[in-house]
Amino acid sequence: MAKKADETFTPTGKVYKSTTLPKPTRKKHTTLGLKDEDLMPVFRNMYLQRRFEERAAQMYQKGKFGGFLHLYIGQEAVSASTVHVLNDDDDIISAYRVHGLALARGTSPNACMAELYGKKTGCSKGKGGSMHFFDVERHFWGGHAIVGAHIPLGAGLAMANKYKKNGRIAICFFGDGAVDQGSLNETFNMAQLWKLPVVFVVENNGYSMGTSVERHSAGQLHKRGEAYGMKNGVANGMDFLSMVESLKDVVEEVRETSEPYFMEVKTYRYRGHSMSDPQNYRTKDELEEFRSFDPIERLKDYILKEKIQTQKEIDEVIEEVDQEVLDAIDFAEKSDAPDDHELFEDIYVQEDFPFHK
Amino acid sequence: MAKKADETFTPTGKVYKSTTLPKPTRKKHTTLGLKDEDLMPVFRNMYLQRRFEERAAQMYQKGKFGGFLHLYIGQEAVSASTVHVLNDDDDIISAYRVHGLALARGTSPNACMAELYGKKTGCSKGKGGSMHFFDVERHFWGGHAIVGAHIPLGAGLAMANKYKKNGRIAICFFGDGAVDQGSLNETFNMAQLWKLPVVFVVENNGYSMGTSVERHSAGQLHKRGEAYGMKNGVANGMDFLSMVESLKDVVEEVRETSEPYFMEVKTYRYRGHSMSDPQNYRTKDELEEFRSFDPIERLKDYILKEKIQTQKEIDEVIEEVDQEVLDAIDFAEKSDAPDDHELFEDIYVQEDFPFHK
Amino acid sequence: MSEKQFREAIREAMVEEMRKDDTIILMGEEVAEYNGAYKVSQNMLDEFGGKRVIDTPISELGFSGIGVGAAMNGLRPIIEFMTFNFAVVGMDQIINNAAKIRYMSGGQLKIPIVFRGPNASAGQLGATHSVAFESLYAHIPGLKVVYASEPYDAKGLLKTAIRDDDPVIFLESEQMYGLKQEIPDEEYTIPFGKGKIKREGDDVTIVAHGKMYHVAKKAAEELAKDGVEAEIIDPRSMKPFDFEMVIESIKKTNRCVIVDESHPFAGMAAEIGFIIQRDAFDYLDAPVQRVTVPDAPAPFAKNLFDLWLPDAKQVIDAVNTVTYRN
Amino acid sequence: MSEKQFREAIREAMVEEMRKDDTIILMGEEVAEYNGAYKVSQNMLDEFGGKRVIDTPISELGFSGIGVGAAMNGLRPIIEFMTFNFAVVGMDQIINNAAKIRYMSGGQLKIPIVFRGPNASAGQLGATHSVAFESLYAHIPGLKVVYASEPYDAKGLLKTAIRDDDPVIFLESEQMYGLKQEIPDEEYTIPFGKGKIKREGDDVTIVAHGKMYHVAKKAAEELAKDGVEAEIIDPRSMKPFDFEMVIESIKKTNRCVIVDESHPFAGMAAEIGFIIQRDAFDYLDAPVQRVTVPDAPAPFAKNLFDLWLPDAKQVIDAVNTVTYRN
Ligand SMILES: Cc1ncc(C[n+]2csc(CCOP(=O)(O)OP(=O)(O)O)c2C)c(N)n1
Ligand SMILES: Cc1ncc(C[n+]2csc(CCOP(=O)(O)OP(=O)(O)O)c2C)c(N)n1
Ligand SMILES: [Mg+2]
Ligand SMILES: [Mg+2]
Repeated sequence: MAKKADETFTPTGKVYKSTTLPKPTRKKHTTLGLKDEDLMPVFRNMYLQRRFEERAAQMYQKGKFGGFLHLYIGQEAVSASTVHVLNDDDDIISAYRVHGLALARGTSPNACMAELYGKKTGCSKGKGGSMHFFDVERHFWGGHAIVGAHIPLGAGLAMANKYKKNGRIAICFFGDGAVDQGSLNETFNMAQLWKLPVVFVVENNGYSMGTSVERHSAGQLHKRGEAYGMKNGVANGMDFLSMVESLKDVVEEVRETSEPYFMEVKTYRYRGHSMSDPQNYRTKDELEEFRSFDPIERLKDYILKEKIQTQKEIDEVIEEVDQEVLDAIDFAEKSDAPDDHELFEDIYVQEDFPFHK
Repeated sequence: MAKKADETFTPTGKVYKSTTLPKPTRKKHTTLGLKDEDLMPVFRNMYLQRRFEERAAQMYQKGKFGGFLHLYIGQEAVSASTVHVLNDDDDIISAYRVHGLALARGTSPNACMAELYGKKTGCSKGKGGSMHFFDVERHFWGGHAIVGAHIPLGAGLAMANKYKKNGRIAICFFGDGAVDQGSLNETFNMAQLWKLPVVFVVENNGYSMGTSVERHSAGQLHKRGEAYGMKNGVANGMDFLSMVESLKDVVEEVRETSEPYFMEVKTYRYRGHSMSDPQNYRTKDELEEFRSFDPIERLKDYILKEKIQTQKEIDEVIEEVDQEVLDAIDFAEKSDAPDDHELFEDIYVQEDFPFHK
Repeated sequence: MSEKQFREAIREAMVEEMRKDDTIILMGEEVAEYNGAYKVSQNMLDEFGGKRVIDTPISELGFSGIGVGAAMNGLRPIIEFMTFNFAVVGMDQIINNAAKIRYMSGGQLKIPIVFRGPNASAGQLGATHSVAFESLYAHIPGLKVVYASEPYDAKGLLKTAIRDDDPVIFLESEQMYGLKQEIPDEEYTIPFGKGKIKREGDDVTIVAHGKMYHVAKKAAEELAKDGVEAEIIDPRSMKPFDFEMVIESIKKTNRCVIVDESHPFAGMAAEIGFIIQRDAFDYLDAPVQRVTVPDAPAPFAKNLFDLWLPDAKQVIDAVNTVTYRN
Repeated sequence: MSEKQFREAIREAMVEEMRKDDTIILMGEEVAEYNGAYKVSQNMLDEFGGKRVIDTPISELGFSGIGVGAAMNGLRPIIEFMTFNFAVVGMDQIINNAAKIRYMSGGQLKIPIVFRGPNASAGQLGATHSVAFESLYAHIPGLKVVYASEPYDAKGLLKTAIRDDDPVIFLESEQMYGLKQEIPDEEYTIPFGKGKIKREGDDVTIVAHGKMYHVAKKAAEELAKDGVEAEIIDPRSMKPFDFEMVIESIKKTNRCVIVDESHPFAGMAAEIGFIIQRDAFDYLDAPVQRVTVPDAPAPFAKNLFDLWLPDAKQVIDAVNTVTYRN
């Protein structure tokens, strides 16, 4: 598209390659510390994330709710493995592509769907919307839409944990586009200097909106922590077991040493950046290639191959989830919108704050 | 001072060591491309920087002018070598500890002293003061006092040069404290991605105010560019010839390849951060150690040893400079303050801008 | 004359100026290969190439500052923020560098730069994506601030902004990009500091800029049915601001309502109201009233958001207050 | 009662609260080993150790955000900015995160954090080091904003700020740190939103906060010699703001002058003036006047700086204007 290469500042023509993915693990789930009965719940949750978003997209297109809608579809192995390797009271924080993580952490599809619909039953009482899912009770701290701005928050969660010596660690997710925000570096420096128990994870899905990672970031992402002496690694985000393999030790180490870690997870989003993205920046072939090792299909195949569950049992789970998501839509549609007075609630803790007019 | 180490976030007890300086070069000036007659002007200028600031400090203490005063004393080899290796139309930009660079670039001591005094004859018409020396005609772009905020400006100067294909490069100085500002990383990424002809130089003088570099920055400073693939190196800022050796090739390479470079210059400031600094964070011994290889004394000794000039000739130059600085004080004191109407000038280019009241 | 969308008007202003002056460049997220997040810069990469239409990483602080440095050294950058909400991370480069360096240098350099992009809310995008920033930037000396409400104004003002040797904040609106208007085929520019009376009336002066102009217009149409003729002034540039025009109008109407999408506390409306009471005190038959978003962050839920955003009804209410019809 | 410097009052507020509540920490540049750039935190590292009094790198965006995250997760951080001019690079964490996250989460979390440090000018430090930020922060919903003018107020208000469960911007002044006042030895706090009549008078109301209170005071003393008795109200907190007290006073004096170190355009003074004309229109015998720094960046040169900074003479002039003595 652009003119001669020497006539440009930003490099042109770079696209994302599946070959950048580390090879998936060959280890069995048992070697990775998973029992047979652990796998179906994981599959179920990954499928729930997928189905929830497919339906949400449909409802969005029907005009049932407004705002932005950024789908996580394709990246479900990341959220599922994260929740698997963490303790339930470890603290999770992420950017705006956040439905999958919330569902993985256990926020109910009802509360999630209702949030999309802006209902008072939503997981943020309808005040946050798609980009701002929160479930603090489950140590899920949002849902943040200024790119990179929650990276210091992640370190802050960890700082409080270290201060209180409560044994919890924090994990902070962000996209490849966020890596170019200076907040990352300021935070990395302090996290390393102060030895904060936090895992930073860049979900490198190849694109920041329409800009491939090589066009927006010089060098390899996981190296961004090296200057600070931060340990780092690369993981295959398209495979649940590989993710578990990569994350498990890291999480243990961070908990033990109280030192930060930076993990680059290579993954892919199958859908556009948001619902209005024409996706001219990538080829159908590229998309198909990544689809050929869909993380959910892969886990299903593994479960079948290992004879942990039968196709029929899987189908039953799928049906169950399908219904659960339909129920969530029903729940959301039937829920009440917030009352007018809620406009001025939850801004301040102080209940009688005299709002200015 | 602080309580138990495991009870702190920021590391304690770190101080700056002269042993971190790279060994000074053993090369002769001729090997480095300097002629005999080049050295005295360099010595003269370094001594001018020193004397100018010593006198400025005296005048400041006498209450002759206000504002902050940050002295560069000890770091003169950096400014002198920089100006030596650059073309006169290469673009220089720096932080607020900036008297030395301006004097090295050729801004007259009169204009510099008058700026400290806030006179209309000052190099920024008295509107900038000590931290904001500008001499744009000499491609000296200031003088910037928000830590780290001029780093993108340096890249912008380089971008314009590349755009105009004018063969000029930019060099951007900042302190070790500035390395922790996210602006550095955002700029490094773009400078590398866009191949901007800019040399970034951190003048690591061991301290950001009262905080030693190990207490504010994790890892080694020069590595902060590595993640982006930026070439980098370390130079001995306490020795003029070593600095020339380090910078010369870099400058040539940047000009040729139009790719950025990050140089960490290890140096030392003999005075406090500003005039009000009690300096409890360092020992007298440390200061004395660094003083024992004062860059100006060192160059003088070299000139004598190499028999390029006699002690008498040097003494004459010193006397001349001493007088020049006294004259500058006289000039500044006798100069007029800006006229009242100048308060509203130089804000906008537009001459009839209707200021709001 | 041809009918043009708001986004086309802006694009034309940029394209026409770039054809004439090759020191002008456009930088921002997704402006080049993606053709603009909101298609404002469509086809500009094709015409001008990657040297002049430049995709940036998500580094607002960095690329704003690079733009300022390039402007100091002879280029005339147009910096597109995907929205001005994202400019907050880069704000230091705007309010400390772009606005102040010329002054600190004693006028040795100039900084001809335009920061442009969508401002204020654009539907249910939540609290961090919905702030109107004109008050904040107009507060800072050294900047000029423009917020157009219609394609005609937008094109003429943006050309002025691009040719201006000073830093200009040029505010747009996602929700107005599709708005159409007949605009001249010939070249024209619109000076800063000159408002426009967009509707004449004797009963009340309504001052409204940007997206709020359309709310005011709707209110005025309703009010007219009721026999109240509002004069609508669109100041078009916030700084400088055409107080003269507003005060002249108040001398006629003796009443004023200001509509502003900023938060109320120390916002644009406060300033306009303050000046009116100070400089037209004797002409006022009623206190100046304002209609703004409340002193609350933008909520997501549709019903709350609709409550939050000023609408024609609130403007009518305010007019009724100043005309003592309440 | 004992005489205390402003900086001691602030320190005592922090120390006393930290002794009682070990979730309170202090973070900022040079606050620990250096004992504070302006000695506000002197000896605090010694008493509380490096776990609670924490030196940060020059990373305002980063440590502000870490503070917000820690506040979300149970700590009560006090973030010291060396000055609020340097907070501009960290502003996104304040106006987007600290101010809005609670709302976006539907109230699931709270952010008990205090951002404090010197505000506005402190002599000849140049354009980037001299801005008064209260107008900007008060504009943003979700924050509370305080700017004390005297040690007594400072201590009581800072204790309130530290105990508050919401984010508070607490503004100080380098030039006031040495200011002394008798303050109680016993514990006390001062609520937000309650101004204080610091001088009573019938002829004119002067509203002045922070460093400008002292300028107003000087002007009032001069005016008294001339038979003009000014009532001075120090609002103490900007948000919430005690408009009631101001309006009550105006009902008596019928005239008002606002002194504010912000720039004029959409600054604090504009807001206060706007509200007065709106809510006390019928009591005003003259338009409200304001005295602020001009709409120009701060110059370095002493003579220009003195011209730039509001002084008692300007306040007297403004009082003469509203009392029609000019
Ligand atoms: C500071 C800031 N700048 C720009 C945006 C607009 N924006 C939202 S998402 C996005 C792309 C982010 O990409 P990435 O971090 O890779 O995350 P992904 O969408 O791939 O999950 C952009 C530019 C923003 N929200 N915040
Ligand atoms: C953003 C910002 N934060 C804080 C300050 C206050 N400050 C001025 S200089 C300085 C120390 C900088 O140290 P360094 O970068 O090492 O430069 P040096 O003084 O050693 O030359 C600090 C904290 C500032 N000017 N800007
Ligand atoms: Mg991405
Ligand atoms: Mg230093």
